[in-house]
Amino acid sequence: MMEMINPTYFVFLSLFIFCAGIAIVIIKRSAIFVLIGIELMLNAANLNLVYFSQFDPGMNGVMTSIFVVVLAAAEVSIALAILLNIFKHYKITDPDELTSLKN
Amino acid sequence: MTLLKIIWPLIFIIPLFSGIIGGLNHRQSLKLSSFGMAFGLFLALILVWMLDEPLILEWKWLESVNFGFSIDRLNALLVLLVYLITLLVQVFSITYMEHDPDQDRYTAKLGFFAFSMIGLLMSNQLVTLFLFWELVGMSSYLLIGFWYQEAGRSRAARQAFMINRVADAFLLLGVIRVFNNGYATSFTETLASGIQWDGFTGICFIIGAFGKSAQFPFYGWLTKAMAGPTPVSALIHAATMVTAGVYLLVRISPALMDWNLQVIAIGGAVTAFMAAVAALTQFDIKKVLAYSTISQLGYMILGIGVGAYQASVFHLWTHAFFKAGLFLAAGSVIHYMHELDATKDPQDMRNMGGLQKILPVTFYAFLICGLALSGLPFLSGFLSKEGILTGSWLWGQSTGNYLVPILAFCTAGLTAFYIGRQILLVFFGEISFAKKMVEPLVTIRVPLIFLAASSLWFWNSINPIDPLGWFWNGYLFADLGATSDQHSILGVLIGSIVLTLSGLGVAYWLFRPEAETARGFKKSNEPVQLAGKISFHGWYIEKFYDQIVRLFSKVVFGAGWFDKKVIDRFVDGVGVSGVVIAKVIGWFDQNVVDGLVNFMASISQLIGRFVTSFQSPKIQIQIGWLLLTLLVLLLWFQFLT
Amino acid sequence: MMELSLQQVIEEIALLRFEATLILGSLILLVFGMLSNKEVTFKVIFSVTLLVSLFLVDVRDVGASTTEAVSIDALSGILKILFAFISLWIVFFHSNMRRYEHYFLLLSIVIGSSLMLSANHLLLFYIAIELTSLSSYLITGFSFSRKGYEAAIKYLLFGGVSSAIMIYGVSILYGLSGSLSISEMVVTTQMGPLYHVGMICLVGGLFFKVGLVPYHFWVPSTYQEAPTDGVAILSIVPKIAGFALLHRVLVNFELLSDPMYRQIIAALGIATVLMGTFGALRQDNIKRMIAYGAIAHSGLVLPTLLIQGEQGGLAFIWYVTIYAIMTMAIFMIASMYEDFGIKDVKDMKGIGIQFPIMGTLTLLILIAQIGLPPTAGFTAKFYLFSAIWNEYQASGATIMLIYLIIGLLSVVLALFYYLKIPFHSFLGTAESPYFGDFSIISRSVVTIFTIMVLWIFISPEFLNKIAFNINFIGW
Amino acid sequence: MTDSLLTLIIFFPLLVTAVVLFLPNGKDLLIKEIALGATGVQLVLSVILFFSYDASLQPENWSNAFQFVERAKWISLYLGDYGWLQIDYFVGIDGISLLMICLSTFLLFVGVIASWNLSKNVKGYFILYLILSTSVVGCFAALDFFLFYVFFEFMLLPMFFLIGIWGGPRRGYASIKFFIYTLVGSLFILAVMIGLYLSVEDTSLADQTQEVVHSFSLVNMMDGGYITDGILTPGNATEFLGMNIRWIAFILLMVGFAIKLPAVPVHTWLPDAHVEAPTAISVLLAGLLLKIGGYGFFRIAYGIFPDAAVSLTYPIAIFGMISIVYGGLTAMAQNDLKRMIAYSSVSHMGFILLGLASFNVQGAGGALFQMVSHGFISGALFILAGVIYDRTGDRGIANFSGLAKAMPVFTGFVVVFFFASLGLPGLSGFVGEFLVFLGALGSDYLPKWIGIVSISGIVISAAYYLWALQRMFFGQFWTREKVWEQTMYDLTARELLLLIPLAILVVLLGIAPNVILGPVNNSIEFFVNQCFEQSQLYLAQ
Repeated sequence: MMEMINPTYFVFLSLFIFCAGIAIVIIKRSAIFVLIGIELMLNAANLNLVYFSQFDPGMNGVMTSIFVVVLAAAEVSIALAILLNIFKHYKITDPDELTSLKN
Repeated sequence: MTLLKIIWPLIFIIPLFSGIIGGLNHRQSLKLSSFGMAFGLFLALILVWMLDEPLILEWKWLESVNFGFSIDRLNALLVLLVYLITLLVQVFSITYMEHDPDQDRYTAKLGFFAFSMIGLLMSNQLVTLFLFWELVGMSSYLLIGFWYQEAGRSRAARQAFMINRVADAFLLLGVIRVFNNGYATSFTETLASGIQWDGFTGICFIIGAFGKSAQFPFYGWLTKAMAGPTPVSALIHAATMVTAGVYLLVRISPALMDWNLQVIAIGGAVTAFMAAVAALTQFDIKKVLAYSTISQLGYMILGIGVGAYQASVFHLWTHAFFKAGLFLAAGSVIHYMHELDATKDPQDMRNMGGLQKILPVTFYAFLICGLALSGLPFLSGFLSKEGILTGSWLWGQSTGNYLVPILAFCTAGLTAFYIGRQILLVFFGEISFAKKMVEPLVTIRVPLIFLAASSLWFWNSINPIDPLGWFWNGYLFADLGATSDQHSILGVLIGSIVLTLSGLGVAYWLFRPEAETARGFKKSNEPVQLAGKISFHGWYIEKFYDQIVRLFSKVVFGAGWFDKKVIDRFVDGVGVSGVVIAKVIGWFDQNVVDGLVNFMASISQLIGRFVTSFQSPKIQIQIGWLLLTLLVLLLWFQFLT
Repeated sequence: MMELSLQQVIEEIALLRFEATLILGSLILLVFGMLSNKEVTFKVIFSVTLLVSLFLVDVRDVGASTTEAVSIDALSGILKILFAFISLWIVFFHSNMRRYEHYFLLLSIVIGSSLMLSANHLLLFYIAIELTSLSSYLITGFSFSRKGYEAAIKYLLFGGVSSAIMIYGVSILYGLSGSLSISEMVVTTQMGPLYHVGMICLVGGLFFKVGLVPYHFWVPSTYQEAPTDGVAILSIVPKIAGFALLHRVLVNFELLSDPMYRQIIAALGIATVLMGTFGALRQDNIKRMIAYGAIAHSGLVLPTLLIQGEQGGLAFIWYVTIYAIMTMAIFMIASMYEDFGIKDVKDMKGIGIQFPIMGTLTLLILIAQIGLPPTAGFTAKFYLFSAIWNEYQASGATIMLIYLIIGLLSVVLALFYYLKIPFHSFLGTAESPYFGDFSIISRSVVTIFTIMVLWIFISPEFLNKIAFNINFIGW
Repeated sequence: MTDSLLTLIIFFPLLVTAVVLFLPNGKDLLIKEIALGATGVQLVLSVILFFSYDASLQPENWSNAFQFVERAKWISLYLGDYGWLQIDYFVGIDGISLLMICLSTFLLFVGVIASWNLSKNVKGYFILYLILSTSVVGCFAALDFFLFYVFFEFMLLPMFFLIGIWGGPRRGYASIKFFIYTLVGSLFILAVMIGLYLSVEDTSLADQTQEVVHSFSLVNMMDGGYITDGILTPGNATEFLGMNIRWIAFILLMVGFAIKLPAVPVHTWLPDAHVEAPTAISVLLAGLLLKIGGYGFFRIAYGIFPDAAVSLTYPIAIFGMISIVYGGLTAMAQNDLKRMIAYSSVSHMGFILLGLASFNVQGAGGALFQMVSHGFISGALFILAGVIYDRTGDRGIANFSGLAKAMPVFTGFVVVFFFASLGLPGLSGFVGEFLVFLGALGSDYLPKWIGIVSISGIVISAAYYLWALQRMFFGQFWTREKVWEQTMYDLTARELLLLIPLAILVVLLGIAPNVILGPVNNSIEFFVNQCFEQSQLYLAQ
């Protein structure tokens, strides 16, 4: 039985994934990658939730992470639908070029 | 008594009423108003005749301020004088203004002036006096600027009013100080209560009086007032309005401190001398008479200063007649010169001469009144001047300040000289034109004859030499008890006669028709050497006003005091600086104060631009800003709490 | 973990009967959407569901579900009535062939917001917020224009990031406290730095919904491009729900008593007011200017959350109700002008002269937005400022005084940008006369709203009744 | 009849507006007659008010200083743990507001005649006009601070549109500037109002509920109905920026009303508003709206904060003096006749500040009289400026000369009103200035030199008026454009109908000022004494 992994590693792992997600969101030049970045941030939160739910008898964390996954899927589908339309009109997916709404 | 109570308000209202009637119908406006004034004169005579003790009429104008009139012997007599001179002037101007289109406006303004002058003489409360004081100033503004077509005349009217306004500001200050310091606010009370005013209030009243009676610092406006029609100058700027200052000082003299009286004496003397010098080299016939009026007023003010106020009032009385006479005579000369040839300046003495035979009545009237002015014995001028000279001499002896009597005596001599010069230049010498004009009998001759006659001695006192012999003296100052030492001192008597004769002699010697100076005079222009220039420009008093205003505008550059004289379109370079100062305040007000609001508007635009710069269209930059702020918040909480 | 019998669950549904009826209505709407494509039927169903749910709400019943997930109180009751009342007016918007999904999405926003009101468990908290956000992203896209899609994608990306951050915060707090129910969680600063991370991320999620400073970037472009009736709902219902939830979070986590958090939240509020006011100065597009105005309004509502006691609650209810009415009116007016093809302020030259009644109505609503006396806007701001002044007098915190001064300054600056509209419409001179006229229905609705705004100023008694209901909720 | 007289005067024009609203657009003449009738009735009512005003009332404190009082509960709001907020419709007048109401109804009546030959959408014009008349009269009669504030704001909208739509070429800029200036001022007043109502308690209303009732009634505030620990209660002097907070509240009020007055630093909106406003509107603007500022000093600033007023007399007098001198000087620099008259109004309004600062009966009486007389004189002056503008569309002083030749009757009236405005005794301008000087030089709060420098004001005003008179009216008849010479006909019957009553009033008030100051004297005396006693009471605390 492998001894228990040091609990802080999980928190650090989820923090790492969270920061990676943020980096991807900001740096990537394609909207799809921004969505991937958001997914990463959500999964980092899931990791945390699942890990901490072991101390909570009611298993709320796991239940929440299921809902997070479901809602993330919904969000991505909506995002892709909108991106399709943008591609039809603007022929670009780079968020930096989408600058027609100025002050 | 009840009759007087009815007559009194009537006397007050008639001039206004006759002015309005005259103003309404165009053709014989002057005739109608002179009938009204004649009736008023008659009532004034009755009033003077039947008045024994003063009548007072007072009512509440404001809470702490009353409005009041009173009539006693002194102002009853002066009211009579005003009525008389106004009537004569109106009769004279029937012909003088016959072909002037705006006769109705002229009559209305004259009526308004007479109304306000009589109101001034009758007022008892100080506020009432101030009210009519300003109304008189306004009517003189309207009359000086009667021929408003010529910009020069309307500008002269405005400047005259402004200088009066400055002096009236001090008078107003004096009136307010009287109210605030709890002194008596009416002449009758001041006389009865005998409260002494403090020095500064006295000075304010003196400056007010000096302004109105054209004394030293303020006499610049009287020469400007000559821009008005000559009958107007005769009435206002010789006999009635300018004496208001003298009347005021007589009324308040019991309340003044003795050093105030000294100020009055010295002020009067200095003015008399300066004006006499200024009258020596003038070309304009009316300017000479204007300066002589200033000089005679100086005499009256001097008389009050030295305590001989009875002589001053007497001099005021006689001066009104012979100065009005001189002005009307000058008026008929100008009228004649204008008829003769309209191109040349009708008032310039250089193109006059030898009018003796052409206008005989005018000549004799001018001669008699002129000699009365110069103080020749057996004429009214001598009597009243004698009284003042005696008073000044006695005052000089008692106070040891001999400057005042010396100036008085010199002025006497100079007066004789300049009036002699004028008579010789205008009426003697060869006749340079042939047209013979007969003065219309009634309207010109009668007033001249009356005024000339009244300048003779016997109308005023039996004994031609004794200054106190004045008929009215007893009437006026009986209750005050004429001071015994006023009787003439032999030395003063002889001195004044000698001075007058020598003045006339020198004038004759210089300006007799054969003398080369008389012939040279026709072509001479402005005097060159210093003394002549000082005299010609009237001691540069007008230039002095411009300097004060320009200096003041420099001193108050921030606020930008407005320089009226400089604004004149004719004064080029210098004029522009005044307009510049005015424009600068306009610009300052427009941009700096107004700019404050525009500045705030642009600041908010600037902040708006800065704030919305964060709102970049790119989504990733927006998210970047979001995360940055969250990071800042986290660091703030980690390390600073 | 107590066992929940099905029986108990059904009884607890009774607590959420308002949301239940709405969900039922939206389902019926979906079915009818398949069958017919006449817009009138969608509008009828939409309004019937709202009316039915409106009557089901009872302000006085207070309670919480056995598992503490859902808690109902007077405040949420009143706000639910407000949501239903406001959303009803959407049907009067002059719309060109709206599809049935449009109304379905609006209903889902209302459902999401009312769930947010009663969420007491962080899971329900997250679900409600996500539901509202997702339907808002879709609604923004429903203008089917190039710019509409762009606004939608930007809104989605921004919303996605902030909800991800929020759920991350939730997970951390879950780790620290061991439970997800807001009322039971015990979280204190002694729990180390992670506490602040979790708390800031959680509160940040709510800041996004309400549009306060760091999270306000999405507001201008979304309001500008989304369909106007969508924006009307978007700018009122989720915002008010967000404030109510923010208040519940701040109270339960004792952030209000921690002076540092009060300082930071007040500072962010002041920044929001300044951002909204100064931002609006430079706008030409009408809806974008109203968007900045809405940011400023949310900045002004924030201090009521910081003021404990009835005074704060009253000021909150006052300001929120009047804000809802004004914003609905101004968006209706904006949509009416849009029918004339007027997007920018400069295109409005001289329209006020040609249509004086419409011009006056617009002016009165704008006066309400600025906060000048004859309108209820003044009473709301007057009430708000006196609440802030009281708070300053009681607590002496200078941040509150700065808030008051900035509030007064925002009224002055609001003058500058809101007056642009009447300035151009009345004082400008139209090059060519505007042909066509405003539709009768929308004009009468706007008149009703204007009368409402004026009537509240003249006799604000009806808000007093709300005040009595309020005084037994802990604010 | 007399118990609801005030409400009738205030709201009668509003009733008529309702009627006018439903009239079709075409009937211009009918609308004008209705408006004339409305303002005429208002004028008649105010005359009845004037004569049935009992001048012998000697009040001891503010609560029984007012007559024709009407009070009705309007709004009562529950403030949570701070008790109740009570706003009620509370109107009443004392001497000061009586004069102001009579002045405003008269000028409103004159204003309708002055705008008789208006052609551009008349209906809108007269609706706004009648709303304006309601709010102005309401402002003077309001005794509830909230009601006063509502009327104060309510005035801005009609004025903004009247200048904005019917004004001259730069009307947009002028109306916006007017609106924002005055509104910023009203925000200061709003701030003080909030501070006041939170620290004031009206015991008379607190019967039904034992809780504290914060009321807005000015009478209660003036009589000092403060709660013990209110922020503005005289006793607890909380320091703020180094000054007692009551002083700051007083300064805020003064700044708010000074913008309206206008006093010098904040006066730049007046010339623009006047130059661009149509003739009738600038008559109202000068005649009435400036008086609201002055009335605000009397009733609110000096009434509620007498202690601050007593200790700040020196700066207020300085500002008054600066207004007089600076206003006069800038008037000289103007080339537009209307702009010059606007700046002269700034100078004349400076007298009000000076009169109030002297804190004695003459000063206050003078300030009040100056407000009334300036109303008539500036109204007439703007009508005269309007006469030239109607004929030629231009008001430049340098563009005309020798008008006396072409329009003698017109010049006659110009001379009368110019001399009245520069303070010639015998006309109403002098009385106000004389009393203010009497007060300023006799007051024991002010140094003498302020009075003396202000006296120079009468010389400055003489300077710019006479200079304008001489440039425009005397000299050879000449106009900048040849075409104008034909249109320079003399006064028409309508213009005469306007100017003759004003001239009679100006002369009448000049000769017998006690006609209006007499009945009002008790109020002024009470105002000054009460302010003095109250200030000693507060300062002692």
